[in-house]
Amino acid sequence: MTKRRKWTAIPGLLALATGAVILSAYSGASSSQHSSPVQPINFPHPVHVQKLGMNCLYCHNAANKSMDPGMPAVSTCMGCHNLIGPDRPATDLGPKRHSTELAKLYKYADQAAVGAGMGPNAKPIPWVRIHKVPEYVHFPHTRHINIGVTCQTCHGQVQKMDRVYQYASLNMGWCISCHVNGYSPKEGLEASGYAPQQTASATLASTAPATLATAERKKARYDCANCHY
Amino acid sequence: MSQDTSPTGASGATGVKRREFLKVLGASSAALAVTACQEETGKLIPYLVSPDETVPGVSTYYATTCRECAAACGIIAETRDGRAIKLEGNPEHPLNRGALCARGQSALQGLYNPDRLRTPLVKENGAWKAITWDDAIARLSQQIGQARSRGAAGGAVFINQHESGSFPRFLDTWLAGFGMPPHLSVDAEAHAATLEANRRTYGVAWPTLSFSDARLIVSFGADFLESWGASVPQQLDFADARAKLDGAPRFVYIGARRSLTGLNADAWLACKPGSELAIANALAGKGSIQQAATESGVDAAALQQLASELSAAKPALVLSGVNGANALDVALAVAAINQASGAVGTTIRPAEPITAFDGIATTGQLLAAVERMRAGQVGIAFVRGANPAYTLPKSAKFADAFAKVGYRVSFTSYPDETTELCDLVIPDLHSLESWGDAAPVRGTIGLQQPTMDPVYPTLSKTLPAALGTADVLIQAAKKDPASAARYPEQDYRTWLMAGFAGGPRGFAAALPKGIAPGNLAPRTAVAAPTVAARAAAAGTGPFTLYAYTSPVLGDGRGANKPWLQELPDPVTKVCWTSWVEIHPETAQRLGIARGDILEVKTDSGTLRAPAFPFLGIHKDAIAIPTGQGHRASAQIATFDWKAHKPGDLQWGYGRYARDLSINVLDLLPVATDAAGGAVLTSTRASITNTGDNMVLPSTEGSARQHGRGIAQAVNAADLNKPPKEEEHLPGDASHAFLPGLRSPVAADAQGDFGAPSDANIGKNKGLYDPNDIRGMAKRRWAMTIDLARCTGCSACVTACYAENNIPTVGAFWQNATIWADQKPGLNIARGREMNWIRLERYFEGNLDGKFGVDFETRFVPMLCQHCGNAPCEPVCPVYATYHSPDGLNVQVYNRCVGTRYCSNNCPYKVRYFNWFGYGESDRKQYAFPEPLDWQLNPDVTVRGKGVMEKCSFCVQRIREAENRAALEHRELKPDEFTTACAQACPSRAIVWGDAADPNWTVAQRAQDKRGYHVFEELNTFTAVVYLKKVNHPATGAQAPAAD
Amino acid sequence: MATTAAPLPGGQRPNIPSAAVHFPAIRDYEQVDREIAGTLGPSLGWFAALGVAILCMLIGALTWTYQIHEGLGAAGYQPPVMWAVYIVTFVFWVGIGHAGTLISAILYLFRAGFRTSIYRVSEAMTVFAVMTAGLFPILHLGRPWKFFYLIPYPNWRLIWPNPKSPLVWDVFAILTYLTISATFLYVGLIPDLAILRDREKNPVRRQILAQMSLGWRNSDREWRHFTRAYLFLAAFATPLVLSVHSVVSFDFAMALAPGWHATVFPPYFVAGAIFSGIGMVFTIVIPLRKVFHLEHYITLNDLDAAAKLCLFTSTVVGLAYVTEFQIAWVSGNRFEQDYFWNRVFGQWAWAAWIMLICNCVIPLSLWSQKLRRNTKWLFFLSLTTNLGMWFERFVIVEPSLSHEFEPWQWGGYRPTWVDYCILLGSFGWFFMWFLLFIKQLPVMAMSEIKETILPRMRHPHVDESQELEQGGYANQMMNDPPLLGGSH
Amino acid sequence: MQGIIGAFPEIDCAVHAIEALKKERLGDLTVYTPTPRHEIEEVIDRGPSRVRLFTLIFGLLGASFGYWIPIWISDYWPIIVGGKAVITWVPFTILCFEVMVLIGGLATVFAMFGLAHIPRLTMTVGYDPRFSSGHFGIWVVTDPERTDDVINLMKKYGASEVRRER
Repeated sequence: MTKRRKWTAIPGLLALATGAVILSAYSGASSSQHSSPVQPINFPHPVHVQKLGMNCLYCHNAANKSMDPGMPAVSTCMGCHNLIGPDRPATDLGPKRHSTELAKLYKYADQAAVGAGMGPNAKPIPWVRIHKVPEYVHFPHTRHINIGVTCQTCHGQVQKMDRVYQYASLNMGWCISCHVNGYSPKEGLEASGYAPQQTASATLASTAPATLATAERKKARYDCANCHY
Repeated sequence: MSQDTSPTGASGATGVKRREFLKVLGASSAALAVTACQEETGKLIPYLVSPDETVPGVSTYYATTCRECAAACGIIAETRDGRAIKLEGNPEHPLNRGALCARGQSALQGLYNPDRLRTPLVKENGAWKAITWDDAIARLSQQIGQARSRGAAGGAVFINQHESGSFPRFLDTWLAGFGMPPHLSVDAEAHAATLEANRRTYGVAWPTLSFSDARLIVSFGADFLESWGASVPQQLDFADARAKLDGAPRFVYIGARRSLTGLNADAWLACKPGSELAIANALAGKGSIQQAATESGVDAAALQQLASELSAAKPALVLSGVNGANALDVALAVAAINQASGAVGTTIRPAEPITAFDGIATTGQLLAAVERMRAGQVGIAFVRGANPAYTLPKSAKFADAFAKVGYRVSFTSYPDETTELCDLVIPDLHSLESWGDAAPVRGTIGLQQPTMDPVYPTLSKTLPAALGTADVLIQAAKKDPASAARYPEQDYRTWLMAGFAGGPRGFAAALPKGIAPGNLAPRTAVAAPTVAARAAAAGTGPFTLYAYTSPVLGDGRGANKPWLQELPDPVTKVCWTSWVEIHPETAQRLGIARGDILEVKTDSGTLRAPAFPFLGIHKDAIAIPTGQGHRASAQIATFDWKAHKPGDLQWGYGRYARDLSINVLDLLPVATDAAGGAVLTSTRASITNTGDNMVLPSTEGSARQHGRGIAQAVNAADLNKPPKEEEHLPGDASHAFLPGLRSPVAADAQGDFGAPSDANIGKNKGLYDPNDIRGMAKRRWAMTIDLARCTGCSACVTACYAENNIPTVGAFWQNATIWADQKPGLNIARGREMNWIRLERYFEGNLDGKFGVDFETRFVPMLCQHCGNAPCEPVCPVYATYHSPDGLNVQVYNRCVGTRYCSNNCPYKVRYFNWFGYGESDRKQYAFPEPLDWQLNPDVTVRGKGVMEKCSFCVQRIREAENRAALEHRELKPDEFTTACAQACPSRAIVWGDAADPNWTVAQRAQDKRGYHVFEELNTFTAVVYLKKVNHPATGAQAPAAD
Repeated sequence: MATTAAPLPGGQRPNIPSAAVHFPAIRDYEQVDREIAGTLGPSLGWFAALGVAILCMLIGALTWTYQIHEGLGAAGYQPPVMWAVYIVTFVFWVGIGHAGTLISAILYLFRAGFRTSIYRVSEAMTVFAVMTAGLFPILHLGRPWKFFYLIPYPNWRLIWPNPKSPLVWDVFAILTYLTISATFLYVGLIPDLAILRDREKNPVRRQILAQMSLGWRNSDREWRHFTRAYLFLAAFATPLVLSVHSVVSFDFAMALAPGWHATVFPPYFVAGAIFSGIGMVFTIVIPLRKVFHLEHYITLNDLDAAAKLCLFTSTVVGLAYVTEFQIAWVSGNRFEQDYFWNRVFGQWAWAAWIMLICNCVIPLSLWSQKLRRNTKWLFFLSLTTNLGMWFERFVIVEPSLSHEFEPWQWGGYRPTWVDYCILLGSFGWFFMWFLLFIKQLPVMAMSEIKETILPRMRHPHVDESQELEQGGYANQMMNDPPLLGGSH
Repeated sequence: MQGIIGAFPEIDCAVHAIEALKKERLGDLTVYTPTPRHEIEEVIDRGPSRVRLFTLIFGLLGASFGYWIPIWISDYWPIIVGGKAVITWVPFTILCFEVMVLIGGLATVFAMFGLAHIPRLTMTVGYDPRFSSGHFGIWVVTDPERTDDVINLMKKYGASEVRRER
């Protein structure tokens, strides 16, 4: 009475399962990275920053003096767009053109015509938030900007983005690695995507390009209560 | 911000409501610690037109005036993104010099009260109907017109909550314009007898009282630390006086009940209620000590002693705050004593009077008006702020009389008892939303400006968004062609500025400081009909009912503010209910235990309330505080958080106040003393034990120290004696706080990090290295609390609630859902209160509970001690609590999993757990129903359920200051900032700062020879140094042993 | 020896009060297989019992869901009492577990014969008890969904648990304990599974059993390594069982609270654990031997011996109580003294006296052999023991927390229905597993029992030397009185 | 592979048969016993098991790993709790012990599996269910021409059944 029978190897499967669990836990990072929602108005950063050379702080004007970078008020937009309307006449800038995005802006501003000024029923623009740390994290923009961290280090080269997306993972490990290892002005400068002579325009001008290139890593506090309170 | 610079996005007419974009802008950090790291990212809604003086995420501060009581202290309102989030005293203000009491702090919860009336209302055949502002003003002017045409204007009555400043004058002229008599400026908390006596003796309503110049303070039931006069400045001065330690004045309190003020006294003469006059006369030499002793039941020797002390101590300060039928006589007798002892000019300064109490109408005058109503002589009546239907005894039958009035208009913005009786309700703006001024002291004008846009703007095309009563009156006047001419100004603000000494420009210039020199034009002299005293039969019963004004809820105004409901009464430590104080000896005799429901019966009524055995009450008296027992006259279902819709009318003074316990005034007859003040303490009552019992919602565990030396005291005489050797405990090695973690006792335990010795120089100790470039370990944040100054007023507690988004947990619906009791204060009764800083009140002496006067009370503010060797830290499995390099014991909410091991291991028991989702808006236990959540501090995380929390030494303020310093490329300046509790403390007992830097005040205070750590023997090396209380026993006598 | 191999007249099952012959009524190997395998297979009563257990378990599960939704406030916590029924029950179940390992491992090393019949049951009890206990630390968390914060695994936050915290020691200790005891149980099961496999007719069941038994063939090679491995596992489990409850006791001993901060705790807890465990063994085994008709396997001798162990540990626990008081007395530490007074004569007297009577007074009855051999009494005693030990933990946890350093924060405690339901649920959970076990797997280690009885021989009368050789092991097992057991 | 399998109801017979088979060098034996018996172990004596080796080695590895975890964790993010030094060996010893038991114990079991060749992937020839219950079995792998000797020998020593298998 001979028996020939196959047996399954259960332990191997168990090992695989455990490994999978650990991996999934490890990769549990902020998965909103690279998300790039559609905005009420498709604001072209490249045009404003690269073509017109505007400084980030022109619109996000609180970034260097507050926790909160601040979003531009509609009135800020209308400061220029009061005169730059949806319909561009043919000029040396190019042929005649109608901009639907600007038309939307005018709707929000409740502005009838170029130069007319904002109307009574103007509404704020409900931008969709992209970069967001959890509420129990207090991230002071001012500290980072004033130490010379380029905006692009965390937000990516927004000046090149046709539609802004979440550049960094924004998870704790990502913050910490920079705080512990230190921020290298040089890398920050490279990340900004600007050659030193340009930095004054689009990244913060608080520190001169030359020193940026040479300065050594700036280590930061990694004490929990710096951000969590 | 003033209206012209306000974000237009605010006007709810346009698409995005103010509160929505505020949520994203400001209150973003007011979300939960529990929210997962995977955030759903919300909308980012910017301003439409950015207000020029505000930066998003940065606070703006406005100086204005507190209107919570008549004193009108100066306050600084911190606003963030267009919302007031914190009130602090105005350091420039002569009255409160930067301090602010609990009630002042809570003004915010009046501003954001969820039950505030949001639109004008009109009562049409019994039912309330919301109407537009234009409609409301139309109706108002129409009613005025009718009243005038009916010739009823002359009989009109305008009852206004007393406030000093220009408004009374404005109101009188307005009334006069329609041929109406001047208004009644009532204040149920004012002490008429004292005011009258002051006027007669010193010629001013309230002279400045200088405690620090006195050698002896004697108080006849004058509770100057709580409800008598301007409590904050009095407390400041009193604390300064006591801080003179052995040079400090001895303080003797005479009265049937030992109030908070009494508990701060060195000696208590427990006289029979009503017998104060005899003692006063005896001290004045008008009667014999012996007779006084027999009449008052006070030991003759003690009286003799007091008399001799009084004659010896020059100058003394004798005060009277008696509320009995003979109040005026006592006040006059006391005034006589002061005059005799030459106190006038030294400790009592009529030359620099407090003008805030000028022109208060007495209860007598109010009652006279009520009688006129009852007689049907009143065609139209207006009420603003005042709530006579509640603050007058039920026996006055105000409701019946008021019903006889032709038309009743209320300008009150809360659904209180009186407003419910009116026909037309036009909500007033809160003082933090409106313009005004005040006359706190002679020579100074307090200015009041809107700190934010109105929470409930008038959604009107034709009217301004913010419309206060004064503005409404102007609008109404404009509607009437006859009177329109008198009001060229568009609104009260312009009227105010025009009337201002320096004109609009001067006004604008003075606004930032909130005060201006000068005096306001006085209110046109009111021919106040002097009303004769209305005596009432004392009735029968073995006890004297001693009704007193609650230090927390006042005359009941505070009852709709959860912070105040949750704030334990400084004396009994009971909250969310009323109680009957009875002496333990009496209680034992009658077989009454703590919490037994007593039935209190007087000739005027019967009430049921829990008993609270209290050493500090005369054995022939029972005491009940005012403030609770708000009722709706209409039948309203109990508050249901699910069914409730924003804007639902919550009559009975709102969800937090309605149907809580009893209103003691219902037990009192209608009686006024010779000065027209209400008589509160001359009614006899009998009590019976109903047999029911309730667990008192009290934060008190044991009222005794069991010799554990938590609150230590020293007799003034022993101050300079060297400490006995055996008292020298290990933790007491020194109060020297060295940078970072280092400390005399902790060093050894802390290894390399604790004491960087030469051996381990060069080792990388990271942030904990005092020489680390990031410089965190340079500092050791610490605190000193001077028990000689602390009066136990509990202002620090409310300040902490306001600053740190601490939820209140006592409302009856804040308990579990299934098979759980729904009683107010139940969570408190189960010890679940969340007060990060609590006021412990320990009794010394009278252990047997027999009636006796020589027991001592010690108040200890207890908060997280931020130990150098914190027992809570090593036991946390996830590093949710740890020691930061700058010496903080940090709690990381989002890391906490809620094992609660830290709390078990905390000897001071200062860690508090979120048993329910108090911070989660979708839960019934939510503590911040909109718009209360507008007050939340954006810099502090709102904790979710299942998370441990505790005092953080206001770490958000430390970070803010550090950020500011970094922005300005400088180091922190000594005493640059402080914690909320230290800032608010009206007796300046709390000092906080960097103890490692000798330039900070706290570093010097920590070296005081009175200093000690609580539970030094546990070797925790706390960062909080307590300075021993100083007792002033009568010469010869010895105070209870100081342990 | 021949005598023992011959059947007793009448074939009745005598329980002679002597340990000289361990299983007098068992004739040969086949009988063992027959009788023990015969206990398998569900019965109506079993289904009923299982149903009740599952019902209780579900009640507990639903209550837990409610508690998670509502917050811990639903339970009866009253600060400063921050730990309550859940931690009490946690320690209770961990304690239960210990007796199992003691019997299966320690007594194995001591060669205590009476363990053979009851070790499988108690080892299974251990595994299920630890499974139950393991729930409570999670269950009492404020945010149970974050329990994984306590596990050191590489994560994107780059943060780790605090290895200085006793709770993290718990995590390690409990997980290790669960793994090792489960392994121990399974390894011991392998030969029995092989037996079942070979007896099984149903091909499907046979297939399953075959896989579970890993192709065990009773070959000499297998036995050789098996016996060694088994020995070493026992050797590991022995210090483990001592360490685990010491670690659990550290949860208290490492804390500052008066009444907790005591060096006596580890031995005190271990003794208590074994005491309570033996109690639970009685609670389980006494009905079991009756229902399964295994009186001739689990003999009165075995119960007698276990009862002595019970008596011994109860006296150790009693000593610990006395020590605590004496320390508080001589320490002159006012916090300790206040606390202990309040514990026994103050607000917690009722609980303290339940504990003292159940744990120190009632077990004294075991000095009498009559009672040691009276199964009814033993069963009753086991119930009081369980009650008493639950209350011991209660008395350790609540009074300390409610009466700590800060008089202002003294308080009390009253559980709510939530606490009770979850307590009930834990019993449901435990017995659910246990009932499933006893009907699927042999409640006794057949192969080990075979070790203790003589195999068939063709020539029983052989010369002395061979007899010693042959019967050597069996002889030893039979003549050695079991540890603490076997009255002669 | 082919051989002879014999079933012995009595242990003494089995013992004698084994002795004889070994003496005759009739090929290598596998003996099946329902329960470990010293008699059998002695006659076939194969020397002590090598499981102990694995136990020792992995026990030590576990111990060192158990120390390494907390030390690495504490050093990776130096946070001070309760004023204690960052790396404190006393509490870490507890983790060390637990991990040692865990790894050592598991290693022992797996070593046993490995050495005893279980789990067996195939059920080879030469086994009989009876061996798990009451009978003692001997399986001799031998070359065809010697099978008869084996059979006779087993019969002689009282095997209840002898069978060829391939």
